[in-house]
Amino acid sequence: MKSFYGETISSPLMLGTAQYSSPAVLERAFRESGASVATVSLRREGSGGAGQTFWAMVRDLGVRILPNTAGCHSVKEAVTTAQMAREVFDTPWIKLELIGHADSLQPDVFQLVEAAKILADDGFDVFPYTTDDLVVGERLLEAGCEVLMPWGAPIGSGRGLQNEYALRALRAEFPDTPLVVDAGIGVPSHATRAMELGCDGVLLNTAVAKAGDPVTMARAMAKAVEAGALAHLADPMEPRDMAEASTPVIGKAFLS
Amino acid sequence: MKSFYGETISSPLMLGTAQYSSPAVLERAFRESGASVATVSLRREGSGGAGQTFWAMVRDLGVRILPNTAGCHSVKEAVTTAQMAREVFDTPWIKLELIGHADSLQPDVFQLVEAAKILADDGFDVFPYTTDDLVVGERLLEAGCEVLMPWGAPIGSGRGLQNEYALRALRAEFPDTPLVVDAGIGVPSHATRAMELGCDGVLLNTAVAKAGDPVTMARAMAKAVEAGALAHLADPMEPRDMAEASTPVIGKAFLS
Amino acid sequence: MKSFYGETISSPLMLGTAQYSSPAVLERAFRESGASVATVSLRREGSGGAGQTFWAMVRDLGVRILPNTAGCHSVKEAVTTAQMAREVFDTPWIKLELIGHADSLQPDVFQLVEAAKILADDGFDVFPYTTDDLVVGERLLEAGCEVLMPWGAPIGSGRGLQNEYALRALRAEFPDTPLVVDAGIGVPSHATRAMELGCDGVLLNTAVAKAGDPVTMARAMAKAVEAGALAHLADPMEPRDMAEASTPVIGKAFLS
Amino acid sequence: MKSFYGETISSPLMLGTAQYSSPAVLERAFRESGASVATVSLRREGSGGAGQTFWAMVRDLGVRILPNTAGCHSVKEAVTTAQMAREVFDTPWIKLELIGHADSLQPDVFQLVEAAKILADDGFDVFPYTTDDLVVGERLLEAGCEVLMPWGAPIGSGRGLQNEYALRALRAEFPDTPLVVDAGIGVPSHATRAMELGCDGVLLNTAVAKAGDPVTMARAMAKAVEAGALAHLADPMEPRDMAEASTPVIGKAFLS
Amino acid sequence: MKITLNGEPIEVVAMTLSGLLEEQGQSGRVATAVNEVFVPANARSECRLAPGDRIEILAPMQGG
Amino acid sequence: MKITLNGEPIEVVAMTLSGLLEEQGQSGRVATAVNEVFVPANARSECRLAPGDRIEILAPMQGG
Amino acid sequence: MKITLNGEPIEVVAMTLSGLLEEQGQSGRVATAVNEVFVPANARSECRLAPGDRIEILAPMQGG
Amino acid sequence: MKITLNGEPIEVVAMTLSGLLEEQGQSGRVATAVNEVFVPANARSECRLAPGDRIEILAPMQGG
Repeated sequence: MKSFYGETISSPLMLGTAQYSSPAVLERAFRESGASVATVSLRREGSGGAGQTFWAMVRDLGVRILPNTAGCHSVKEAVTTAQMAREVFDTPWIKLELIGHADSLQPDVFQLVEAAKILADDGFDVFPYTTDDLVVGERLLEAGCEVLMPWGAPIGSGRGLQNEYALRALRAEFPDTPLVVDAGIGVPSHATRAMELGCDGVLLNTAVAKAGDPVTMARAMAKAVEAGALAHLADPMEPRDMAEASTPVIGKAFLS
Repeated sequence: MKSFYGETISSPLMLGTAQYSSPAVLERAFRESGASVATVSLRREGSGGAGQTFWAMVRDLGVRILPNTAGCHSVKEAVTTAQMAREVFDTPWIKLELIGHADSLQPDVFQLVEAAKILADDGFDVFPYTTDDLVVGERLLEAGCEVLMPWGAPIGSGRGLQNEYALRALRAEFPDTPLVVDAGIGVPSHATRAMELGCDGVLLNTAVAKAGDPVTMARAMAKAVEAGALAHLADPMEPRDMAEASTPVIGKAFLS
Repeated sequence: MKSFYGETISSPLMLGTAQYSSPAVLERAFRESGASVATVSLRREGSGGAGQTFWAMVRDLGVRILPNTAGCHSVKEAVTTAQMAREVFDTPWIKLELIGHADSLQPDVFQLVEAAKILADDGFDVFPYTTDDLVVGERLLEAGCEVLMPWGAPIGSGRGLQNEYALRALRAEFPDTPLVVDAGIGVPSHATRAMELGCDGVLLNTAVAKAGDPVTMARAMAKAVEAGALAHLADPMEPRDMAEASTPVIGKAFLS
Repeated sequence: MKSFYGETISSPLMLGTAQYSSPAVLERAFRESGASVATVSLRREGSGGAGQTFWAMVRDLGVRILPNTAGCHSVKEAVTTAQMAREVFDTPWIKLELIGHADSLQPDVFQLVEAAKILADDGFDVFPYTTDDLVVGERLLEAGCEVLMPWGAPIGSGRGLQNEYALRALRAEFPDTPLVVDAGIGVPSHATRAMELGCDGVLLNTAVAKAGDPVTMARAMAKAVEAGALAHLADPMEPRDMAEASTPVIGKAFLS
Repeated sequence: MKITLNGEPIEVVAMTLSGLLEEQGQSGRVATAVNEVFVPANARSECRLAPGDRIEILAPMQGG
Repeated sequence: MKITLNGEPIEVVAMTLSGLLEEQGQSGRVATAVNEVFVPANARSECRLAPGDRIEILAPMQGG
Repeated sequence: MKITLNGEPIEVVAMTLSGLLEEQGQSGRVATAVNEVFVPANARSECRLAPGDRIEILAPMQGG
Repeated sequence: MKITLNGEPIEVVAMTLSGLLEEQGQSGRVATAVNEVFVPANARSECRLAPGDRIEILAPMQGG
């Protein structure tokens, strides 16, 4: 498996920590998912110190932490958030979100490239949440990114891979760059498909947290990414237009 | 998991024994697949006794045997083949194939229902390879079948589920009947999807045997059916047209 | 264009007469659609003589009449209805519907073939509403049908072609038999696609009658079937995986 | 219909002038297509004066001319080409292509926005060939574009609309901006679909020029865009999951 | 006598199917069935009704 | 006598199906049919062969 | 003096950012910004507050 | 002098861009650029050529 900024991860599954009904459910979901990476954010700390409790729990998950800049709409905001995250979470890893549109939460690729450059130059390991545009991908690599995280569909939509063709093109264009499908996964078959296309990881949150049974869905996603990764290695058959008997025809008895 | 003629199976995966490059590969593929059922056929025995060697190997797989009537185009032929299979394999289970068309190897649903009735009355446990037509499914149940095996796509085509809508309709119509998608699976995401739709099993052969690395693909398929089965249990989120932030918006800092 | 029982039709579009907000709308929709055939049914006549008024209007449309056996669930019922329709509408044409399932209104292919044989032997020109199963198609032709009307999706669902692959297979199997996609069309692009696949006609009702503006939708459908029919004749380009410049590259200036 | 820089066009179809087997075929294709706009390019003029002959013919088509900057990979190159085109074709209209990737011929959205601004400020009416990214769309409008031309698929691929969801999002975001799907159309149903989604035009070339019979395909495309445009006006029915009888059930006879 | 016409029980005077049509004022384009069997127009005058007969008189109607 | 075994014409000595199996050295797990009719193992010794009989001896084989 | 802390106007005694954290009982793992500029932990004691300053104290939270 | 015209090195007599067009018999509808800079028609006579200039003379052509 490709390395992410020099780190090899134990599973291609990256899981979000939001929207769970309880910390206990989150914890069990993570254990079952086998996720190698947990995404987190920064929010205002109240007197209650809720953030500290959350942090204690996440740290105990024993997975890599990937802070995000969720909800940032400007380069300045995203960069400052990244700087603060680096200090709090004590990691150079940052999932760079630069939201360009309120309803679709889609990336603003212009500000994204700008912020990615600033952060990469400042020593961050940038995980850019981007579109499936390969020219944008090229700019992000030039800016210093060593990972690309194209969306499959809008965040939280669960619609699956809206443009497989574009993802295949990204894969073909950047054979050596880790690709992680980030956002849009709704069911395991979406995750399996992403891996079959040759992606190196899948990042999801809502599909697990909002499933009727998050813990079971977490297990399902663990199997799904494994299945897809193995299939990619195994070199699948080519689909055919016509049927072809699997059972041999020769030696068939005459009984009619 | 639903029972198949009173038998519960350890995995929803049923695997064919044809088209492998060698018995050793077949054996390893089965071990990795965790398949609970192996499909086999009857062919003319030469003096070499190839059939005996094959049988010894398959028996040692320690899985349930499901003989087929592959290549049969008439009721008489299929029924006689089934009778011979029952004696040789010492099982009432029979995968009833009644081919109605040479290129697509699609079932002849008319002869299928007729043969199913004869065999069920004769004490067979019939696994009918059928289309996704639910009226046909009803006739097969009336004929005495307790399992339905709708195709996903033509045998060996690897095209995946050509009509999800029809499979969903079958599932809704026969909530208590074991449904096994038989034929058409090309990659694990197809198998995962079939299970997500609520199917109880997947039967495949070419997708594993003709993969570049059959053993690895067998493992992939094992994970794929697990993933789909778990997802069905876990009650997946509903896809949405609009995005919805996973990271909470409240408490977001003002940094712009 | 292929002939339907010796009749050539002026347009591949066949239009239903039900569900319109008023007779006037129905009439205008028909004029705009350029439909060559109108489907009608038989129902109990009250003292008001509503049927006579309807008949007078439909007759004036100047199109061929295709009575149906809508809602029939048994061979006997369908055959008797067909006999009555032949007398009332004074035509050997009959759209044979044999409903096998209440929710999907899907054909019961077993009774369908049986009734088709009876009616064909009795001199009817049978237009069977069938599935996309090509073995069933073969049986219907053997029964005496000279036209096949496979569904695209359940009646009134507007879901479009649920299984293009099966329709392509039907087309390839019966190159000389008129194929009419009956049921499931929701928008013109569905109808265009059906014709691109080489079908000889499209029969629809709800998509026009239940559109916000049925008359305009009728015009749209007229254009749609023409577009698809022409495209099939024109031999479309093959889709490609890679891009290919349309504007010539040679002679390009050096300006950078 | 929306206006394009103050001009209303007679048909939503815009047609390319490249790749035809002969000028005569091009001419007949245009007549049959009813296209309102013809795209052209600038290339080096040899002593033969081929360009003058071509120009004479195109001018006689009596349609609006839309020069392109096909093949330009830099802002400078594109801007200079646009300036030269404005003089030669005597029109402020320019189809701005800024190619960012050789294999996919996809737009470089960064240079595209930059060049669009320069040209709009210089008085051009810019028709930007762009992706389906709505943040990019917003930047192009800010740059002074009053039309957007998102791709459906890579130029010349004929793959159709690769991401309907993104096109729907663009339409919803910019209800008053003319949207023209440019590139990727392979068959009329693709064009019909684009118009059903509410697009205001379709620009294509290869699908007509490389069809077996370009003239007939041109007619097909004319019908296809009309069909889609009318359908959009007519407010289509919503697809349903279940069937719904079109023929009334009340008054049905008892005949079984 | 009492018969069932189009699913409704009624009392009729007519003794034949043709008579019934007249009595019902059904002079238009209709098809008839008695006890689920089609009776062609030219056989209606010969077709004697019996108490309890189930008669269907059908006419053209909208259809898809 | 001359029979057809698994599609091939051959000359055999055996008079019964069980004899034929022995003669052919088919001691393994096989199923038999004579003239397209299944003959169970326990009926083979009773099953007398006639010239021209079409015999099928089938064994386990790969299948999908 | 009056400042804005995490969006809320408050009256504080502390003169430095580190003092403010103490005053607020924020001894945990937090990051700080003053007037939309990040202030690293090791610079907090040097960071003097002025009336009207906008202070953000952020902590780990759920994220996707 | 030696210039490059549409990518080809040639020897020309003309001293101006308009002269070059004449010399090349390019009387038709063309656009011109010198050293990758657009030169409008009305500026051609003013545009003096220098040895090594890269001239582009472009005309209408098929496009998609």
